[in-house]
Amino acid sequence: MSDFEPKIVAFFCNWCTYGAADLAGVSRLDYPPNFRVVRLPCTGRLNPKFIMEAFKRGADGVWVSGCHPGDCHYIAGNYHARRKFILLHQLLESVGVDPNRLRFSWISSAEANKFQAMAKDVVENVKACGPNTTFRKEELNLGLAEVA
Amino acid sequence: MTEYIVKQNALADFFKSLASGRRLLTPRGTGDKCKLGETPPDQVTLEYTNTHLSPKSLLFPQTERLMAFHNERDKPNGYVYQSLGDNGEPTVVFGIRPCDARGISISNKVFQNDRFTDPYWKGKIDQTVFVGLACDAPSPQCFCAAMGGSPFGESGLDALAFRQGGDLGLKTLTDKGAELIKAAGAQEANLADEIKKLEATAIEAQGVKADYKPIDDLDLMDLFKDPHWVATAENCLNCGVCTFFCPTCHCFDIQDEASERGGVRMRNWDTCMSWLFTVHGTGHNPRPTKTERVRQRFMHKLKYIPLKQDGVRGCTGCGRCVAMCPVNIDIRSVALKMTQTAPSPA
Amino acid sequence: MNNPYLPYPVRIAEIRVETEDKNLRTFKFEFLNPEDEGKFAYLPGQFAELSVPGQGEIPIGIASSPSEKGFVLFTVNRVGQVSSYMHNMKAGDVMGIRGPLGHPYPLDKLKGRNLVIIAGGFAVTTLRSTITYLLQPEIRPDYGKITFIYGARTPGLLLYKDEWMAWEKRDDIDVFVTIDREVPNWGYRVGFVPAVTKEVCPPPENTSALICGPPVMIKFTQPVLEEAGYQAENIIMSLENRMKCGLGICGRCNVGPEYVCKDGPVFTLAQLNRLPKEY
Amino acid sequence: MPQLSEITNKIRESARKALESGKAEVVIGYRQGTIPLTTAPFFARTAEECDQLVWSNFARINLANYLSGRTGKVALVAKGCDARSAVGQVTENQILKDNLYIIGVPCSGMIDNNLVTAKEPRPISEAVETTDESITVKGGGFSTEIQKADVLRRNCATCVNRTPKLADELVGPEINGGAADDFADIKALLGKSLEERMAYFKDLIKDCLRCYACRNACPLCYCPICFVDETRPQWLGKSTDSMDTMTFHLLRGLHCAGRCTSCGACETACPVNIKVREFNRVMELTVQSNWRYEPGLSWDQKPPLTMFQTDDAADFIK
Repeated sequence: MSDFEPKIVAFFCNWCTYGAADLAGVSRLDYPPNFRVVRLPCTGRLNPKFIMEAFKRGADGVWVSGCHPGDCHYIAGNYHARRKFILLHQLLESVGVDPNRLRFSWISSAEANKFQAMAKDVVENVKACGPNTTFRKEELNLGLAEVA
Repeated sequence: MTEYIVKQNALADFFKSLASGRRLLTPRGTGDKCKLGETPPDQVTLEYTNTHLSPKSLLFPQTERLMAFHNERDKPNGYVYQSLGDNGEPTVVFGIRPCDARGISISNKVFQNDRFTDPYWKGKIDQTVFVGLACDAPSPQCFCAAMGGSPFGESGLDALAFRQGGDLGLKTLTDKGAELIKAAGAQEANLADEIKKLEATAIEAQGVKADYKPIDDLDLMDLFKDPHWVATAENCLNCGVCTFFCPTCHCFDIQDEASERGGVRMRNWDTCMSWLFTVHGTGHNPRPTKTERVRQRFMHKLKYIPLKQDGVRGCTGCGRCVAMCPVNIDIRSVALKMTQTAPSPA
Repeated sequence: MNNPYLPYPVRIAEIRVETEDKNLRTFKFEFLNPEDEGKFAYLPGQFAELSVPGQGEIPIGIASSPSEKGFVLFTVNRVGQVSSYMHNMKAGDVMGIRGPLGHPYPLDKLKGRNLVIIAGGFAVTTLRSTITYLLQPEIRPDYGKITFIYGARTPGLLLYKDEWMAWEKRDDIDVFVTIDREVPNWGYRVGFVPAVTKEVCPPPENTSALICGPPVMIKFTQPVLEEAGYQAENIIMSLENRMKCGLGICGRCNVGPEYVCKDGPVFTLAQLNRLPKEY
Repeated sequence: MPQLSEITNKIRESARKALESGKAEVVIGYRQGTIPLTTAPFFARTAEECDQLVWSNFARINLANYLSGRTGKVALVAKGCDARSAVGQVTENQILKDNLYIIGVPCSGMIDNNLVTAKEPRPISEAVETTDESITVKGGGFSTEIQKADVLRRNCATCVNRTPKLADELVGPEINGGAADDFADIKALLGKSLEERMAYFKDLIKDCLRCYACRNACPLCYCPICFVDETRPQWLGKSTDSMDTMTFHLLRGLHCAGRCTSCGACETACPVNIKVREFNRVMELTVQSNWRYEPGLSWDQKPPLTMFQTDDAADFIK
């Protein structure tokens, strides 16, 4: 499993976790490079279909991170997001998606160390799950042999 | 046009011969699980009403890959679509009902129309021999006779089989069918009168007396403009179940799917019940509400197709849409309403 | 067997921005396999499916004339997924075209007649093809007087400027170009197409009208022609509807029993009057 | 044991009154179907048309589906679940409360046709129903009586809101009781391994045709453009790819969370008999255990996803 480098799609809130990632970089805190970051204005903007789409297209893990409850730039965006996450988390786990593939976290823009630790943890967890083979679209069958 | 008979004790050998060198597909399973499937010759059954879905997917699968390209732009044919071929293989379909065979013959005129031939359809239909099984016990929602067909209908078939006590009667209808049946060791017999008698009984059992002839004589625009369509469509959910189950619904969408390695162009069943079906890039939609979409479906079946196919109706009376519609929109009632359209003064 | 779904591979030879809003670009395609050009034999009024691998297809009228050899032209408006993608492509890129599809304008049957050609906005494409075709020295004598009326909202939205300016200088075609509202330094007409048509259209005797334009233009031009005495048989229009296959199979572009792709897109008003207005 | 004809007469009477008094311009109810074991939604606008309204053991479709976006006054013939959906339509601002008049029908449950044909596989040409306790199906040479309790839809068997309590009027005596859905099967499923769960749900939807009948029959699915129909970007492929199909069902489940009244219209509409409601039930269980919320039981309750508590428990968020 050690060779496996997972692809992880990360959805970060612009006002906190994205800043934390920046700060971690500026502070020279090492963290694994397995993330493709999508910057959101707020975790409230996260439509569950973004997460499905990431998995569907072959992401091995998804990480969603935003502001601590009470700290939302838009006052209540992450409170609403939290309710969505509760449902989504339960739904995906119920249909057999390993909960270790999907991480939600609250990281403020000052918490570079938490970001670093979390990033490492997310990658470790996803690595332990192995490649996403069940909850993704099958590789397109191009039938290349047929067209020669 | 020769009749044959296969005695009950010779049936196993007959089906074995049908299956030799080709796929033998027959209806398998019961109720909503009944569908055409590859069947070992000793497991062919004649005990079924009809397949749950129409057999159109045999020639026109719900998803069909048409062509593919590989994303190698530096190579000569690297970024260019290449056909994936028709995927046809030699096949005998035994036990398709006459209504569904008629559906295939109607769609065949669309897929092989006056200007273009669809190679994917043609590749499959050319390699398929259709042996139908006549209906001696029509189900309550059957109305093929009222739509111009018959439980012993021959359209779209290469041969028609029918139950003759425990034996199997056969009537060959094309050279392809004759070759197959003869090779399978069926014995010639004179059954023409017998068929006539059985057919009359079966039509009688269907008991549908409705006459849809007036639709043929009414003007297209009169039918189209009649005010009943608003009420006819009012309870429609626009779900499209009717179109997915219909043996003559042949509309499809062409979609590209791509990854880094390349892409595939495929076609998927589509439905005229969806607003997306006709919407223009500008947002203009020629059929914006369910009234227009419902009207399109019934006009297509009962007027447009007959106009294009020498009066043959686009509905074969298989009854699937009647049975499956969640809100009981019954094409027989709609057709009846259409017959009552008032012609405009000339 | 010939596969009508399979596009001919083409290379974009040139892209020209046509309008000031940059939403219309003309693509000049050259066939990757020279023998395909012969198979793609078309006449003015036909269209083709432009195919971008992995993106999809769009039906677009052919803007070049069969008399122009070695390339084909399509003017594409940026609207949806495929057209937007095409607007980001560059000369040298490879894509596909599939066709020709549909029926052309019935120019064969119109020999010996006068023609009034009315275009609005970017629907002028197939009429550009028509005029270029008709103005060939060996073809032009087959037809009578040719009148061309072309309107757009603003001067910047008129396509093929060099060409209609050149046509204007000729004496075998009358060109009337108009914009909706007066602007400074505009040396041509001002007013909507129906008004200009009313003023300049030739008498209906031995004359046919070819119209292509947005629905609102057609809606108001049609009565002008009828008032002028044009018979519905002599008013020829080109329709568009959402299409996929272009072969009369996939079923979505129908207007009553007729498929716009296979049986059209060119219809006479007389035909359309007997069909539902589902376009 | 109420006679169906009695309820039918009362519905017709109430419908006529609603039209006469101006409480409604149209009454949405059920009429007899054209084939056995069905009814059809029917829109009555005149006193004569009201005579076509019926009550039946086959009134499965949820008529609240026809409310969203409707202007003008409308009366709705509603079972317990339908009335809850109608209330939902009001709380979600799909129709004005003042424009809605609910003719409530206490309901003893509706019949699942598949269970009937399982009991009587011979082709049925006629179904006779006089009471809400049993039916008699007839065909070529047979006549079989079937107890309704044996062929109830699964959502009806676990219904605890049989009487539409928020209706403007009731056309029959209240029906109460019944055992609530205990989600035992869902809970058992959640006790299984991830692989087993994934296999279960993939198998569940393997016949899905993506006709979207479940969506179109659902009174919750009134989005002008459903996510499956979005084209730029196009979120779902249109092929029969199992993952695209799964995404549809999962997202629909999410969208219905905290709103679904278990009316069963989706399963009734499904032409290939998929237990579509499994996804909704997972969500229902989650919503109930987190927020104790049941939709459509009061006019002023707010759907759980339109609000929040500052202390919503979500331990999985690190």
